[in-house]
Amino acid sequence: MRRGPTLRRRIAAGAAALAVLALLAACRGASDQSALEAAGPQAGRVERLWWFSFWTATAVYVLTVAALAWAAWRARRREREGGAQPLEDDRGMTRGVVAGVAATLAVLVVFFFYDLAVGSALSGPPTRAPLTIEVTGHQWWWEVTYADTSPHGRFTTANEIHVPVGQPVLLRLASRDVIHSIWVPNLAGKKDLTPGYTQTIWFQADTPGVYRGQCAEFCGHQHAKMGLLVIAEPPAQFAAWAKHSQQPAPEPGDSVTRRGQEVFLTGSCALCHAIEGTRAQSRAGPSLTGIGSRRTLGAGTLPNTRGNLAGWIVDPQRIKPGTHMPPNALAPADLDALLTYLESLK
Amino acid sequence: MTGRPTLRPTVQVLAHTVSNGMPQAAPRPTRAVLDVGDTPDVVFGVRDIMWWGTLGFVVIEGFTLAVCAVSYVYLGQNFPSWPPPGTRPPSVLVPTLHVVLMLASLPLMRWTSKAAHRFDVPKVRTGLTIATLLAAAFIALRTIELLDSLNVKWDTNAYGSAQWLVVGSHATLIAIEFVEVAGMALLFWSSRVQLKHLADAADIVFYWYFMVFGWLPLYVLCFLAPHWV
Amino acid sequence: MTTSVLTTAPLPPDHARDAEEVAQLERTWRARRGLWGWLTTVDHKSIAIRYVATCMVFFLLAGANAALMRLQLARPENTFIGPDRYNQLFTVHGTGMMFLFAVPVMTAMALYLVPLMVGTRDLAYPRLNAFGYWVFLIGGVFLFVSLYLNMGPDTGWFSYVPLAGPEYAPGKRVDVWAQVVTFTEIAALVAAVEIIATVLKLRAPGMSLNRIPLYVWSVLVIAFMILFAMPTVAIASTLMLAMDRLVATHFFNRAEGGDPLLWQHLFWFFGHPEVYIMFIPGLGFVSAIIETFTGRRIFGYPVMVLSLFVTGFVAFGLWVHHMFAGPLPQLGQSFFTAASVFITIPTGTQIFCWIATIWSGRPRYTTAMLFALGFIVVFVIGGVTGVMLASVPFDLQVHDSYFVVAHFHYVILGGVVFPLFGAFYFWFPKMAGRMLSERLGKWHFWLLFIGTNVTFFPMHLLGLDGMPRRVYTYLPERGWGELNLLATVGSWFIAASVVVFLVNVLKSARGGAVAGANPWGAPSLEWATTSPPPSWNFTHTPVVESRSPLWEAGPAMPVATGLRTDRREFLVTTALDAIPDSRHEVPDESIWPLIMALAIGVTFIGAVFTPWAYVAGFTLASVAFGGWAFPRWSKAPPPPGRLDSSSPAREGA
Amino acid sequence: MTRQRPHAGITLALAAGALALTLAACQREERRFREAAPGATPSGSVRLSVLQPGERRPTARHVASGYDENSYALQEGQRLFNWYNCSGCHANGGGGMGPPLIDDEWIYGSAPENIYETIVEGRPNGMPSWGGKIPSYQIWQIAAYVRYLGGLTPAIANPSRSDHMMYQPGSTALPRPVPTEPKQSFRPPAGEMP
Repeated sequence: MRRGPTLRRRIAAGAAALAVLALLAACRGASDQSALEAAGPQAGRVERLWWFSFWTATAVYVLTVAALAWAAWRARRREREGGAQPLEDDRGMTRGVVAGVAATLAVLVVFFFYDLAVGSALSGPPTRAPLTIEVTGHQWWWEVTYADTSPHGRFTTANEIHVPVGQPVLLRLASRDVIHSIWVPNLAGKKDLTPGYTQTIWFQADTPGVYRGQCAEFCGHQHAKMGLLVIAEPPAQFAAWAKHSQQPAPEPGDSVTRRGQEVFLTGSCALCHAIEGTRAQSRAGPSLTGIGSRRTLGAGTLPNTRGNLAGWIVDPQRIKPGTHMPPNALAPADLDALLTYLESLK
Repeated sequence: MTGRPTLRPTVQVLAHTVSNGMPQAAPRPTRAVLDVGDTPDVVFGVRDIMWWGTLGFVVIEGFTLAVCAVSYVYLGQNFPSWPPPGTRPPSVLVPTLHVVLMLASLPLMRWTSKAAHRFDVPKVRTGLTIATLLAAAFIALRTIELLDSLNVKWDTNAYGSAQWLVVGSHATLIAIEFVEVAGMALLFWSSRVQLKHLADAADIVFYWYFMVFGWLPLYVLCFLAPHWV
Repeated sequence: MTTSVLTTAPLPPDHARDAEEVAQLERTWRARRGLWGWLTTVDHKSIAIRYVATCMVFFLLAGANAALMRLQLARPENTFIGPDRYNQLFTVHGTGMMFLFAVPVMTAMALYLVPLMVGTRDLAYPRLNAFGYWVFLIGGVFLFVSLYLNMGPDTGWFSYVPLAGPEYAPGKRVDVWAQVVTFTEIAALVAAVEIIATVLKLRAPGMSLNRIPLYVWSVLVIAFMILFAMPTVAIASTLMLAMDRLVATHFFNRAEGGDPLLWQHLFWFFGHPEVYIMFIPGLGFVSAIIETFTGRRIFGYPVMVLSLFVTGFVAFGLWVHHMFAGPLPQLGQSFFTAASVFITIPTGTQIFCWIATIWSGRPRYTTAMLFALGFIVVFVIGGVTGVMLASVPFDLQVHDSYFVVAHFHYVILGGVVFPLFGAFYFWFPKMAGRMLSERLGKWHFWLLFIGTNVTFFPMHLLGLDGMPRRVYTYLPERGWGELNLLATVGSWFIAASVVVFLVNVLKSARGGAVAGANPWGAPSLEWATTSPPPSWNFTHTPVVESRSPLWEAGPAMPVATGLRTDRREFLVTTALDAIPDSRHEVPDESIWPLIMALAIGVTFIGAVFTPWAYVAGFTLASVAFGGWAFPRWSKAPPPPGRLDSSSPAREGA
Repeated sequence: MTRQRPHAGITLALAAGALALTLAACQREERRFREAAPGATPSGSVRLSVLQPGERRPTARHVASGYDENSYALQEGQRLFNWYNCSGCHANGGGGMGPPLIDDEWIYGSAPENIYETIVEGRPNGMPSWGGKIPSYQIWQIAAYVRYLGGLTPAIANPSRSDHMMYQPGSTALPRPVPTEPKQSFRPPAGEMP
C-alpha cells in the first residue's frame, strides 16, 4: 500500500534527475572560456585529472547512495518478513563498514598520487628562457608588457596577450592596487596578482585561437568586467605582431586624424592614457598604442567597433558603473575626429 | 514555563512502555537510587565549575596572545632588521622592573589562594587589597611601556603596529584583572561576602598566574629580542 | 537492548513528596513575567529558543539577499541591481549566513539541548549565556541595519586586504564588517565555554564519557574548535583590520612592512575550521535522528566519536588550500592537499556507520528522518567535489569560480541546513510541546531537496565554463544565461520550502498535536522530562546507567535526590566518570548581562567611528561587571563569624 | 507595562536617532558613479591650450557640493589627486612648487566653490587651468580631498592611510589642527585674475 507511491516517487525523481542532467549538457557556455576545452598542455592535464575525478566521484556517489537505498530496502524487507526488532551489532556490519572505509581510502590514495603527478608536471616551464610577459593588474584592466626582447624592444599593451603557438610563455604577475587573479581556463589555472609580491605562471597554447580570461579574485565594483584575451597565433605571425607593436604609433596622416590627436592630447584623455610616439605618457589608464587593432574595449567587455568606442568614451559609467574612466562630453566633431584618430592606431 | 498538567497523549500508545521507539506521553516515574545531599557546595580548583570558566577564558586569551606573537614574528620576516632601520629599539629598564614586580607578586597571590582554601576571610581580604594596588601599578607601568619604552608608535610602520599589538593585547589582560581584583576586594570589604566567593578569589589568583606567566615570553619577544636580532 | 514490555504498574512513587518538591522548585526557578522577565531571564531554554529564532530571522534576511542576487543573475547584463548594491548583498549574504546563521544556530541548538541531554538544570553559567545572546543580537542587527542604510560591507565575507583596507574601501562599510565579526566571535566563544563546562562538569551521575550521546560529543568537539578558531579572526578583524582603518596601523601595508598575506593566513586559519564547526553538529543531529528512527543504537559508537575528534583536529590543517593561487611556497602545498583529501575518511566512516545502522534497524520515515537521509544524498556531492578541490592543479582551475560556489553550497545546505531542519522536526515537540505537521514537513523537504539541486548543480558546470564568483553580471556571449536562469528558478523552490516551513511552525505552535514527553520514543535524557520542560528541566537529576537511558532504564527512571530546592542549585560531577562531586549555586535572573552586552555594543559600534569608544566601553563594562558579580541586597548577609576559620563546608581532600 | 510614557519617549528618541543615522549614513556611504555634478559644467568643446580663452565661465558659487561628507568622493579625490599629478607641485599636500594644502592658509578661499574655481580657472604663478580637461564632478571630488588635506571635512567621512610609505605619521592617528575659522590671508583683487 505504502510502497507504491514511494516507488513511483523515486522513479519520478530519477527521471527528473536525468532530465536535469540532459538539460545541463545542452546548456554549455561558450567554448573560448572553458576548463573543459583545453588548448594547451597545462589545461589539458588538469582536464584529464578532472574527468578522472569526475568519473571516480560519480562512481563513489552512486555506490554510496545505492548502499543507503539497499540498506533501507533490506531493513524494510526484514521487517515485512517479521523481524520485529532491530538487529544487534554483528561482525558482518563491521566488515561492511571497514570495507567501505578501505575502498574510500584506496580511491583517495590513488587520487592523491595522481594529483601529485599532475602537480609536478605543471610546476615549472620546460625551457630555460621562455617568452616572458609582465602582467600587472589594475582596477579593472590588465597591463601587459613584453619584456623579453631587447631593452628598446620593450612595449606595453593592455587587456590582450599575444602568444606564439607551441611555445611556453611565462607570465610575471604583479598588481598596482588590490589583489586580482588571472584565469584563462582554456590554457591554465589561475594565479593571484598580489600587491607587493611577484608571482609567475606559465602556459603553452597548442592550438591557435582566441581564449578569453577573466579576473577571478574579487577586486571591487567592476570585478565582473575585467576580462582579457589571449591570442595564440603561429610564431611568424606573432613575431610580426611583436615587431609592429614595438614601433611608436603612426603620425596622423590627414587633417581629421590630426584634429583627433589634438583632441586626445589636449583634452582629458592624455591625463590617464599613453600613446607611444606622442607626449601622452600617463600610466594611470591602459596604454592606447595600437588600440585600433585590439579586439575589445573596456577590458574584454565590448567588441572594438567605432560605435562602441564612441559609447565608451562618452559614457563609460553606463557600461562599467564605477570604472575609473570618467564620462567625456565631447562636441560631435571632436568625438568624430578622436574616434578616427584612435582607429588609426593599428 | 510552569509545571504543566499532564498532557494528553496524542498517539494511541501504551503509556510508560519502555520498548525502543515507542512514544511515551508522560515522563516516566522515577526511583531514587542516589542521594547527593551530602556533597559540598564550596569547592576549589578543578572541582569548582567557576574554575572551568576561568580556564576557558584563559585558553582563549592565551591562544589570542599566541596568535599575536606569531603575527609579530611573521611581520618581522618582512624586515631586514628588527626593529627596522631608523627605529630605535625599545628601552628595557621599565619593562624589566615591571616583570620583576610581577614575579614578586606571585608569593603574595599564592598566600592569598591558600588563605581562601582555609576559608580565612581576613587574609584573603588583605591579599586582594594589596593585589589591587599591585594591579594598578602594573597598569601604570604598562602605560609607560607603551608610551615611552617601546620608542615607536603604532602608525610608524608594521614593526610599531606589531609591538603595540602584542604589548597592548596583554595590557587588556592587566586591565581585566584589575577590575576583577578590585571588585573582589570591594566585595570582601562589604558585608555581602559569602563562602562561595572564596572559590572565586582562588580563581582570580589562577588568572593572575596566567597574566604573569603569559607575559614572560612576550616580554622577551617584545623588549629583549629586538636587541638581539 | 531491553525488550521487555512491562504491563505491571511501576513502583509507586511518593506523590505527596514529589508534589511538594515541584511546588518548591517552581517558587525557586520561576521565570518572571512581562517585559522585565523577558529581558532578565537566564533560563537556557528560553534564551536558546530566542537565539534560534533570531538566527532564523537572519537566515531569512541573508536568504532574501541571495534571492535578489539570483534575480540579478537570471540573465546576462541585467540591470536590476548595480555593482555597488550587489557587492553589499553578497557580502552580507556570506557574512550573515556564516557568522549570524550557520555557526550560531548550531551553538544555539546546543545551548537548548545540551543541559537536557546531559541531565542538568541549566547551563554552567546562565548569566554568561544571556550575555552571549544579547551580544549576538546587537551584532546581527548592526549588520543588517547597516545594509539597509547603504552602509553594508561590500568587500566579501572574507574581506581581503588591500581591497578591504583603508585605501580601497572608503567609508565605514568594512569597519561595520570587522566589528560584526567581533560581536559574533564573542557570542560564539561564550557559547563554547558554556558547552565545554556543561558537558564536562554537569553530566548526570553515571554518564561517563562512553555514555555521552553522539550529538553532545559533536558539540563538544566544535566548542573546542571555537576556542582555537574564533580568536584568530577576532585578532585579524578587530585588532588589525579595524586598526589599520581607524588608527592607521600598518599590519597589511606592504610599503611599511605589513603583509596582505598575513590577513589571508589568519582569516583562513579561522575560516576553514568554521566550515567544520558548522557541520559537525549536523552530523550529531543526524546521529540522534537515525538512532531514534531506526530504533537501535548507532553502529560503531567509539569510531563515531573518534571520527568527530579527528575531523575537528585535522580541520586546523587545511587552511592553506584556500590560498593555493596566492604567493606561497610550493613546498608545503602537498601537506595541505593530503590533509584536505584525507579529512574525508572520518566523515565517510560516519556515513558508512549510519548506513549499517539503517540496514540493521527498523527505519521509520518521518520528516526528520527524511532530512537526515537527504543530508547524506546532498552532502556527499559536496564531499566528493571537496576532495577534487584539494588537488592543487584542479583547484587552480576552479578556485573562485562557480564550481566552488556549487561545492560549498552543497556542503552547507547538505551539512547544515538539512540536518538543522531535521533537528527542528525532531526537537520542536520538545521545545513547543506540539508536533510539527508531517504533511507540510514532507512538502518542505521535497521542495528544499529539489530547490537545492536545481539551484546549485548547474553551478558546477558554470564554474568549469569559466564563470568567476562574485560577479554582479556577465556578458551575453559567455553563454552562461540558461544555466543561471535555471539556478534562479531553483532558488524559488528553496524560498517556497522555507515559506512552507514557516507556515508549519506558526500553525503547529498553536494547533499542532500535543506531543507528550517522548513522542518519538527516543533514547536520550531530554525526552525524560515533560514537553516543554519546566524551567528546572528535571525534578530529580537522572542517573544514567547506559548509553541509551530511556530505552534501557526499565519502567522507572533512576534518579538522584538531595539537591536543594530552596535555591537554584545544580549537581557538579567529575569530568571523566560523572561521579557526583559537589553542588553549585546557580545565579538567578539579572538585567546585568543585558547591560554588559549594551556596554560591549557601545564599545564596538562606537569603535567604527572613534578609538575612544574602547575607553568608554571598558569603563561601562567594568560598571556592568560590578553589577553582575555582586550579590543582591536582598540576600541576607551571612551571620557574623560564619565565614571565619572553622569551615562549615565539607571539603574533600 | 504601566509606564507608557517613558516607553513612548524612548521609542521616539530611538526613531529620531535612527532617522538621523540613516540620513548621515546614506550621504556618507553612497557611491555615485554617474552624476551631473553641481555647478558649472565645462563646455563640450575641448580647449587646445592651457590658457583660458574668452569670457569667464559661470562660477560655481552658492552650490552645495555634497562631496565633502561623502567618503567615496573623498577617496576618489585622493586617487585623482595622484593620477592627475597634483602631487607634482603640491607634494601630497605638503607643498613644493605650489603652495602647501595641509595648513590653514587659503590664498583663494577654502570653501568648496573657491577650490573648485581655483582648479577650473587656474591661478597665477603656475596653477594651470583644468577646466575642460577634468570633468566637473571629478574636480568637486578633488576639491573635497583638498579640503580634507586642510582638515575641513568631517572626520567620519575622511580617508585613512594609504598603502604607501607614510608621508606624515598616520593621517588619522594623530589629532591635526582643525581650523575653525579658515583664514583668508591674501586674496588678489579680481582684476589680477587671468
